[in-house]
Amino acid sequence: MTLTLDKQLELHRMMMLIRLFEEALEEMFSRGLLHGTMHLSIGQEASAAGACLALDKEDLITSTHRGHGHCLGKGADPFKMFAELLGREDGYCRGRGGSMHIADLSNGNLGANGIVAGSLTISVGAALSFQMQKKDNIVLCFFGDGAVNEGSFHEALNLASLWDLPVLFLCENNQYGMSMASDKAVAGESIASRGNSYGIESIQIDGNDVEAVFESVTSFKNEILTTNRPKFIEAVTYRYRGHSKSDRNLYRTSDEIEYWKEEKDPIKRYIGKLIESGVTEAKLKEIDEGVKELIRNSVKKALDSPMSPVTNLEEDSYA
Amino acid sequence: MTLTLDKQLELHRMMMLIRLFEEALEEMFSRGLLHGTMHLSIGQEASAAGACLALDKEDLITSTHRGHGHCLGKGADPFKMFAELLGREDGYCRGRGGSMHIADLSNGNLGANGIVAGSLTISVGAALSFQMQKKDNIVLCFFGDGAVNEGSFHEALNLASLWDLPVLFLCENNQYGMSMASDKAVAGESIASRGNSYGIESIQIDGNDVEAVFESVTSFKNEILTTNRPKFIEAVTYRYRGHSKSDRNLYRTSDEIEYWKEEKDPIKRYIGKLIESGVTEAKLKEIDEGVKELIRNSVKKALDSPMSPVTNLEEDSYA
Amino acid sequence: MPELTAGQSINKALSLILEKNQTAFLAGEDIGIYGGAFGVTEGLLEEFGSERIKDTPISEDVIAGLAVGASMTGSRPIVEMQFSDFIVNAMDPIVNQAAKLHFMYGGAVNVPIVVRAASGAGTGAAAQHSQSLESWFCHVPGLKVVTPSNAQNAYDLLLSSYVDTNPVIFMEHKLIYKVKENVTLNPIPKDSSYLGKASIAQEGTDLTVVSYSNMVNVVKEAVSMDELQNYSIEIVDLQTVSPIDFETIKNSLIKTKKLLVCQEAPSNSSVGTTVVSKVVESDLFNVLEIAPKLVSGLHSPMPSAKHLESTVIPQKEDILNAIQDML
Amino acid sequence: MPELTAGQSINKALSLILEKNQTAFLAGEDIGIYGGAFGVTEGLLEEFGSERIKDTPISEDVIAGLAVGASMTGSRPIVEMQFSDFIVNAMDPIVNQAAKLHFMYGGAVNVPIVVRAASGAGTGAAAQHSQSLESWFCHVPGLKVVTPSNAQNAYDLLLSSYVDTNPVIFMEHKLIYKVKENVTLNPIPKDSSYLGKASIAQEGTDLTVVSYSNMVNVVKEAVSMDELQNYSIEIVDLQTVSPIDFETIKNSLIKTKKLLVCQEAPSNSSVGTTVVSKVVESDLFNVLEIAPKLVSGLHSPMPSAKHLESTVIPQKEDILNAIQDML
Ligand SMILES: Cc1ncc(C[n+]2csc(CCOP(=O)(O)OP(=O)(O)O)c2C)c(N)n1
Ligand SMILES: Cc1ncc(C[n+]2csc(CCOP(=O)(O)OP(=O)(O)O)c2C)c(N)n1
Ligand SMILES: [Mg+2]
Ligand SMILES: [Mg+2]
Repeated sequence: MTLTLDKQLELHRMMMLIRLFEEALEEMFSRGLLHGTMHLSIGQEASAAGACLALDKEDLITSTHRGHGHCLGKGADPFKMFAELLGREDGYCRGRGGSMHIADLSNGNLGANGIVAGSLTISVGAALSFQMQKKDNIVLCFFGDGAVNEGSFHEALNLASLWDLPVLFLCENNQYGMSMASDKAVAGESIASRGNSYGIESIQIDGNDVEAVFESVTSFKNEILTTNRPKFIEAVTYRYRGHSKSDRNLYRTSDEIEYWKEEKDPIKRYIGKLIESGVTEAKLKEIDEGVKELIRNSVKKALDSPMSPVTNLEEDSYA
Repeated sequence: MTLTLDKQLELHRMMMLIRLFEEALEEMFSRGLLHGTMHLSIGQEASAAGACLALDKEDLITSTHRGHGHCLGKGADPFKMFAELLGREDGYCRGRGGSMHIADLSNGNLGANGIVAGSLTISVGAALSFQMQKKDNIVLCFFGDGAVNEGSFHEALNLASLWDLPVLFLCENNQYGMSMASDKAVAGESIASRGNSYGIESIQIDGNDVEAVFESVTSFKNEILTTNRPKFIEAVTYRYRGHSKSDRNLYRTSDEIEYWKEEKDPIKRYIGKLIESGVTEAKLKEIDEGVKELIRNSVKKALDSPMSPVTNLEEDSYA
Repeated sequence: MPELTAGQSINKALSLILEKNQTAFLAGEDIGIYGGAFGVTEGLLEEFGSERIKDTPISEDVIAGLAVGASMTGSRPIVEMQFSDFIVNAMDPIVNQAAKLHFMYGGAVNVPIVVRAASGAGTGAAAQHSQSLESWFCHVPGLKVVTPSNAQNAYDLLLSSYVDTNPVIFMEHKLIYKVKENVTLNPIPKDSSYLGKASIAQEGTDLTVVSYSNMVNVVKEAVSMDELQNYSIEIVDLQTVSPIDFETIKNSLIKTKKLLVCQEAPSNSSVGTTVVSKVVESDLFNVLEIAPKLVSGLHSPMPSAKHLESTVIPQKEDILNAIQDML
Repeated sequence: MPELTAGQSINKALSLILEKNQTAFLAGEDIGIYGGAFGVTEGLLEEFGSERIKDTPISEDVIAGLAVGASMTGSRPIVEMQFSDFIVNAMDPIVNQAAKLHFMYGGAVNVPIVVRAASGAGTGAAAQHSQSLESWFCHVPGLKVVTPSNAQNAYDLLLSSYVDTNPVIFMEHKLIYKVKENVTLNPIPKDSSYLGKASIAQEGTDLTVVSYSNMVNVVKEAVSMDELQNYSIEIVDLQTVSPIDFETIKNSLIKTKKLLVCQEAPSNSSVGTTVVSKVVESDLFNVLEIAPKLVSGLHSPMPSAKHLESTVIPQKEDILNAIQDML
């Protein structure tokens, strides 16, 4: 598969957007502007950007507690995301969801989820709708390596396979579920082999290679639609920050973190590749400046927007 | 492995005991003596008898809703079992448990369980006790093919493998979970391959060959104790009766049932083998008469025993 | 007007829904060829095919979870828990997902699912197959909880539950599967306003008995006993236990000034304590002439033996005694 | 007497239990090197090693289930649910197994397990990480449910929960992890008789406020507000919500004749309705001078934004208003 230059620049821009969005959040957090905690995906941008940009708007995703990247990848407006984290009326959930619970139905994002593996069974149900409606779309279900050990994972994969559902399971294996190294938590050969054991074709890829992610999602999507079988991708990646804001990082070495930052950073690697293939530094700079300005403006607009009014929350609990 | 004649006759006797025990239950049910439903294992006696007789008294089992055979195999007194089903004070649970909930701690039976896959995680916990207590014993966990699709199965096998627990998972694959054919319910290659996917050595055996069951449990028990790894056996078998008393058997053909009864019956086959190897019909008859008398006496004694008195059940709810 | 058990009337309601709504489907264990553990879905596989009547593996978590995902994307799932006791395996999709997503996503999604479950004791099925767990779901904001007591309201309440835009837990007591009555087969209603409305199962002026699910039938039996023939007792059948129709309870109590609540479930943290508590928190505290009473199941797991089981579940004699104490 | 938060006092209790009982062990997610999501198990891995402090995969069902099996075979597990919201994934082992096995097997087994869980709102963690689910477990016969309100009773109640021979759900409100106080480090008690006993957090004669968990602290703040300095208010801290100590409530109400109940959880089918209902079902109905009141969390999922979150949880001003209404 050869990507157009436009697509390549889009992939780069999206990774930059995710990174700068989260760096802006970190700064807001340190300034005491945010209530609660959050889970940053800094270092993991390639899987979100590569996977989401391989989908159509009508394809659906389900996401996780670490979902800012998925949300942006699927086309969310950073202003409305910042507004959500700040408890503003213009936020995606009107201040009711916060960092862990952003949904963006208009762009095909069924929502982030605070329950590990909570969205696995939901993705299966959404895929069932596509099947019943005879739509040519898939559901891409993001989850972490930690989710693989929940009973929900098992029941969801088993059913998706039995019922030939159009779902692409995408495990972002950042090698830790909180403090738990994934090889101490997942018995058997590998996460991808788990997928295979349900009769679901599964592959392991370099989740920090944005084009590899883009290409495997693209080709698996096609295969899902032609063969009517679910598929499984294990994308190996790494998170630089702590699990959440209270993490002291005792379960891994700083050498390990440094190694991933220096040698494997998805953005740095992709810039190298783009420049090698002839993209100018000026071009990239132009993109990056655009992203920076978007983030700056979005933060400002969000901070200026009105707090979510206190409505009758008991009434809001029912549709 | 060559079995002693004594052991062989014991295996035969145990299968007879299980069969006649359940046939007696059927009769009591049709006479309206039993409240509630029950799940009969007629046709599946080999896996219960073969597995339990391969264990020591100090080895533990966990059992299922279809647990009469496991219970007898592990040494339970049929009188106390009949008494339980009849709501008598002498019953194993003093009339509180009934058919689905007999435990017999003195013989190492941690109990039948009405929740499909409910005992999987319990068996893991019991195996953890053995590990912590450095005992040379194993936990044998019985479950059906239907249990394999519950989330609990997944979490239990994963943990048993990760923690090297002394548990032998024994799936009695009678090919249906109620009306659901197991190949429509279990995605992937086979049930045994599911076990393998957790890094647990797994085999499929003829669950109607009582010696095959006995031998694989014996050798897996040894391996568990020497290698400190859990093991998995899928024992293929068949149930002749409906799932429970309300089953109309619409999901399978009577030809299929007849085939198993005629060609694969574990007791019939074993009698053939014993006779071929020189055991006399008279010897077998003597054993069978002994079992019949035991059942007759047990039923009578149970029917004569006092109803469980109505105690303060709220107090009985707490230890 | 056909004579039907509640199992059969629910079957009719399901069939009507499936016929009128192509997006509706059923999923659950043994609901196809087996027709459901209690025969409720008998014949639906033949009528609607396996695309609409979906037999699942024994996997309660994904049964409820797929309903959530399907309902968010234009389908209208009605799923079955074979026994309500197994809903323990589906608590995440029901409680953390279905109940919360509408609110949590700021109103952006609806989760219109119906989770049917066979509930209650009286069949000798013992501790793990006899629970009445409706009270849990009443404690969870975002859910509605419906508890029919007979074939007619089972039919009507199921149609309304389907029409509702919220997740509904629909608890079918097993004993109502066994009683036949004449049922009017109403069309699917335009809205779900029937949910949240109690019905007066019997009018009276001396005492109000509030009950729901099969216990309404036990209350009726108690009230028709000879000992009570000189009294006029009002029976309120809640029908929906979340939300509870306090308006109807209030109107009844203004008349009778005496409150007895009867339920099969144990008392602590239950529908019954909610009714008593809400009543006495209100102006009705001064209207009540005597202390209200709650007759409920013992705080004990369900034993298997018949004579022990009936000790745990309130019997008509227990209700009679309670009423006599209060009159 | 060291100054400790409840997180630290629980840590001390765990350490004492592990030191004195070789059969005791801990299991849960990130309880080892991470020290628990809220730091409660910090240092225990170093002290007792990975045989006793067992980090698990993210698998709540087997965490609770292994506790059941281990407790039936001579071990004494104390397991952690990282947030009480995740207990939804462990309902079968807790509700259908742990709670029932002793009764169901006719007394043949005991299931002495402690399930610790970080509970409650106030940290901006939103709908799926902020629930107060204790009421569910109070509805389940066979379980005990313990809800400490401060570092001292968290310490003592945990030791008693460990000593108890029944399954205990131990709900630790996250906000009590943040407050330091002097704690007496008592030895492990001989029996668990401290469970089921309320404590009088403050004596008074004009009104009884019954509360539990962190809400006791909010009640204390409300009662110490200037507006109430001329009144004498009694605060009953339930400490254990199953079983509930009605003796202490009764003695208090005989004195004050007025009942206010305060809890963070929503009202329907809750501890609060149980307290109100049981009180008015008894002779106390005639003792109460005015209608009892229940101040509880809104019937709404927890929103993330701080100003919305504090609308859902009762604040000291809400309690003040309720008290003023009643005096
Ligand atoms: C059911 C459940 N259990 C536990 C948690 C607490 N928790 C949140 S994220 C997390 C780690 C998840 O690991 P992984 O799935 O690998 O995702 P990552 O954080 O690495 O992106 C844990 C334990 C939860 N949110 N839900
Ligand atoms: C959690 C749960 N779901 C459903 C059931 C109802 N049920 C009881 S046995 C059974 C079939 C079990 O099949 P399998 O495990 O193969 O055992 P078998 O009956 O064939 O021995 C079902 C669906 C249950 N008891 N528990
Ligand atoms: Mg991870
Ligand atoms: Mg089977």
